[in-house]
Amino acid sequence: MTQESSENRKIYSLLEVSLGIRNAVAEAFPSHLWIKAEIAKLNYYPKSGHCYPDLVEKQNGIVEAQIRANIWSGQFMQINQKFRAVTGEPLKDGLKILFLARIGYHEKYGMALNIVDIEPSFTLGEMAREKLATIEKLKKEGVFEENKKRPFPLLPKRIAVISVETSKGFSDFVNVIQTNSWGYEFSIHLFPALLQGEGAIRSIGQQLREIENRMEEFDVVAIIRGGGGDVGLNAYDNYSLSKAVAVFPLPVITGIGHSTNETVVQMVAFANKITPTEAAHFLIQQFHNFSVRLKTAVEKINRASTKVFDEEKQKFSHLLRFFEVHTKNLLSREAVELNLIGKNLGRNVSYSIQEADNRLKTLSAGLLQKPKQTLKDQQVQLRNITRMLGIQVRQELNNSTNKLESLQGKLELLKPENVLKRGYSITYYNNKPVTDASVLHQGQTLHTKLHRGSVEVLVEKVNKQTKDE
Amino acid sequence: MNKISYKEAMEKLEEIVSGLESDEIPVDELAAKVKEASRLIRICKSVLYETEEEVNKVLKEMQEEKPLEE
Amino acid sequence: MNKISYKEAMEKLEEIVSGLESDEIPVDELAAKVKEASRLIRICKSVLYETEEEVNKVLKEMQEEKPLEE
Amino acid sequence: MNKISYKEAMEKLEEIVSGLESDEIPVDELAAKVKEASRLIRICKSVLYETEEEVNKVLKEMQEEKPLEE
Amino acid sequence: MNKISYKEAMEKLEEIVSGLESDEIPVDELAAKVKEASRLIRICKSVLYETEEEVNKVLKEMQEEKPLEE
Amino acid sequence: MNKISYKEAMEKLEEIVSGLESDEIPVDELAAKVKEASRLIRICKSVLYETEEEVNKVLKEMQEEKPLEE
Amino acid sequence: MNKISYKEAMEKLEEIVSGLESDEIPVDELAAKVKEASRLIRICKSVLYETEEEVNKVLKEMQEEKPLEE
Repeated sequence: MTQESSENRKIYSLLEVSLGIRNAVAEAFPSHLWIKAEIAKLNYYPKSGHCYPDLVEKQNGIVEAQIRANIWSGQFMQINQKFRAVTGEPLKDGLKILFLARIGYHEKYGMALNIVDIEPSFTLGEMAREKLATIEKLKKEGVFEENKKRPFPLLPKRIAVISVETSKGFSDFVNVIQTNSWGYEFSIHLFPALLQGEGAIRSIGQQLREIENRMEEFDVVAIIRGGGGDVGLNAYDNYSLSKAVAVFPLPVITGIGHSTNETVVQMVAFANKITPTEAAHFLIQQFHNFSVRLKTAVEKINRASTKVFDEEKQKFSHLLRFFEVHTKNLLSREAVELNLIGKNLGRNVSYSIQEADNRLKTLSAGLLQKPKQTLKDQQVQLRNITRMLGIQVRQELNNSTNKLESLQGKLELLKPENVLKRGYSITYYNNKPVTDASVLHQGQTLHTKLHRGSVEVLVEKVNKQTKDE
Repeated sequence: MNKISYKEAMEKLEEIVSGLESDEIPVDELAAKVKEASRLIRICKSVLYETEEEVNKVLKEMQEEKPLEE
Repeated sequence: MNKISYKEAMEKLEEIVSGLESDEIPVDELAAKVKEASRLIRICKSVLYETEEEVNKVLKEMQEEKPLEE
Repeated sequence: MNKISYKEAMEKLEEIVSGLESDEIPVDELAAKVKEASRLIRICKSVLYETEEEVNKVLKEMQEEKPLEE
Repeated sequence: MNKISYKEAMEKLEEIVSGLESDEIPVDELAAKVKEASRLIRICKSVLYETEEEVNKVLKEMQEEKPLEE
Repeated sequence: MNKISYKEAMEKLEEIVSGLESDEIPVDELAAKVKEASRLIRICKSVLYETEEEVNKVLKEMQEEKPLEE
Repeated sequence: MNKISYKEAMEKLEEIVSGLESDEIPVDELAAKVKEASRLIRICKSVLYETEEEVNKVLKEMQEEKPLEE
């Protein structure tokens, strides 16, 4: 419809066409319609209070339809308030909404949807659906817990903060950290970023990549958002941002606001600390923990070394006591033994002397008795000999006397006188006794001696006889 | 490098402490061990209380004195 | 005199103690043994005392530095 | 006089006592033996006494030494 | 007179006494033997007495000596 | 007269008595023998008497000596 | 008269008596022999008597001597 083709054709004025379109549209869409679309850009003008959202419909991220809309200031306040009350988000870029609108065409301003009402529960459902999808996808990819599994540094000393320098949240965070009364020294490096709305996803993502490039310089990342109230948080349910946080090589701490409904970023972050102050305290707490370990170590060293000293000293006093007791025991035992030996010695010597004395006494006693006995025996023997001598001598004398008397007796008998007395006589011839008749002759005178007196005898006859007669 | 240093320092410190607690450290070595512990504690404290540059200085000094790795 | 270590000194002491306990030490050697024990105890005490001094110094230094707080 | 050790003196003493007990010592030598025993006992006592003195001295010294602070 | 030992004296004495007991000593020698025995007894007694005196003295001295504490 | 010992005297005496017992001594010598015996007896008695005197004296002396204390 | 001993006298006497008993002596000598025998008897008797006297005297003397104490 350019100017050059105006000769052969019916030429409409722009207004005519525009009015025609307006009528056609009014005819085609006589009443309000419930439409769902995504707010590409809210285009809220606070001064006028009017809002001119750009609405789109995307498929696989590609814009398939787009239209302008307007919410007049009279309605916007009410709608926005209601929306916010239900979804926890203000109307903002990127939201999917279900709205009641009149399709209108304005000659001057073109096609526009005049939004008169928005159904917040739809957006809520959409947001929830999107959030769920993000969670499921992250889980499916196995990265949901990844950041939580990052080793947390003993001391999160070097903090990369993603925040807005001028925000209350950031200043709260820095304030808590820097004015900690324990003197912990942190080093904070701010990586400024948008923290709300659609822009936050890209902005935060960018800064995360920047931090990752300088990873060695930092211990931990803190995403700090503050002052913005509860609104504008659904960017944190965004898949790409959530994933970026989830797979981030350093632990990420979030302090992005009070939300009854945790965002995915908060879920996957290493630690979700709601407020910047809490995040700061969390970090300080790590210092405390470290400090406690140190303090415990010092105390333990103190205690253990004191214990060692006490025990060793105790050992010394035990040793001292041991030596005291033991040597005393040993010495007194020896002393007892010595005294015992002394006593035994005395007793044994006395015994030996006593024994010797007894032996001597026995010998003395023997000496006292035996010689006397010997002498007595000798006396007895001597007396016996004397007696024997007397007896023997007398015996001898008696024997001799007896023998003599016996001889004398015999002699008496043989005396001639005694023979004659018994009648025998002796006849002599020539003074010789006659014993043989044969020597005699008759007539001889013989002299015969009798016991008393004698006679003269004449031989008358001789009888010769043999001797044997 | 810093991270490793103070972490190692803490581990060594706690090793020494548990050695002390289990009476494994002879009296002869006690002073040396406690000194070593003190050195390690200083490293750890420096991380707590000093600025990054100061910490690096302390660690550098310490490592020049005696390396942590034994 | 401090050439001997605390541990060695203690071992020698314990040797003497067990000798005394088992009555293996003749009276003649008792005084010498007790003297030796005294010497060893003195050595040990001196080592312990020095160690304690040193340890206390280190611990004090440690506490005089910015103390750890909770 | 102290050339002889306590042990030797004790052995000699026991020899004398057992000699006495088994009546092996002739009366002629008795006094000499008892004198000898007395001398040995005196030696032993003196050794014991000296040992005790010395041990006590050592122990006292040990106790008087500046005790380690406890 | 004390040239002869107690032992010799005792032996001689025992010889005499056993001679006496077995009536081997003729009466002629009896008085001499008894005298000899008496002399020997006196010698022995004197030795014993002196020994006892001496022993008692030694023992008394021993007991008077400061006893070791027990 | 005392040239002859008790023993000889006794032997002679016994000879005489046994001579008497076996009638070997003629009456002529009897008186002389008896006289001789009497003399011998007297000698013996005298020896015994003197011996007894002496022995008694010795024994008395022995008993009068101070006995050993018991 | 005492020139002849008791023994000789006895022998002669016994000779005479036995001669008489064996009738070898003629009667005319008989008287002489008897006379001789009587003389011999008288001699013997006298010897016996004297001997007895003497022996008695000796024995009596012996008994009169102070007996040994018993």
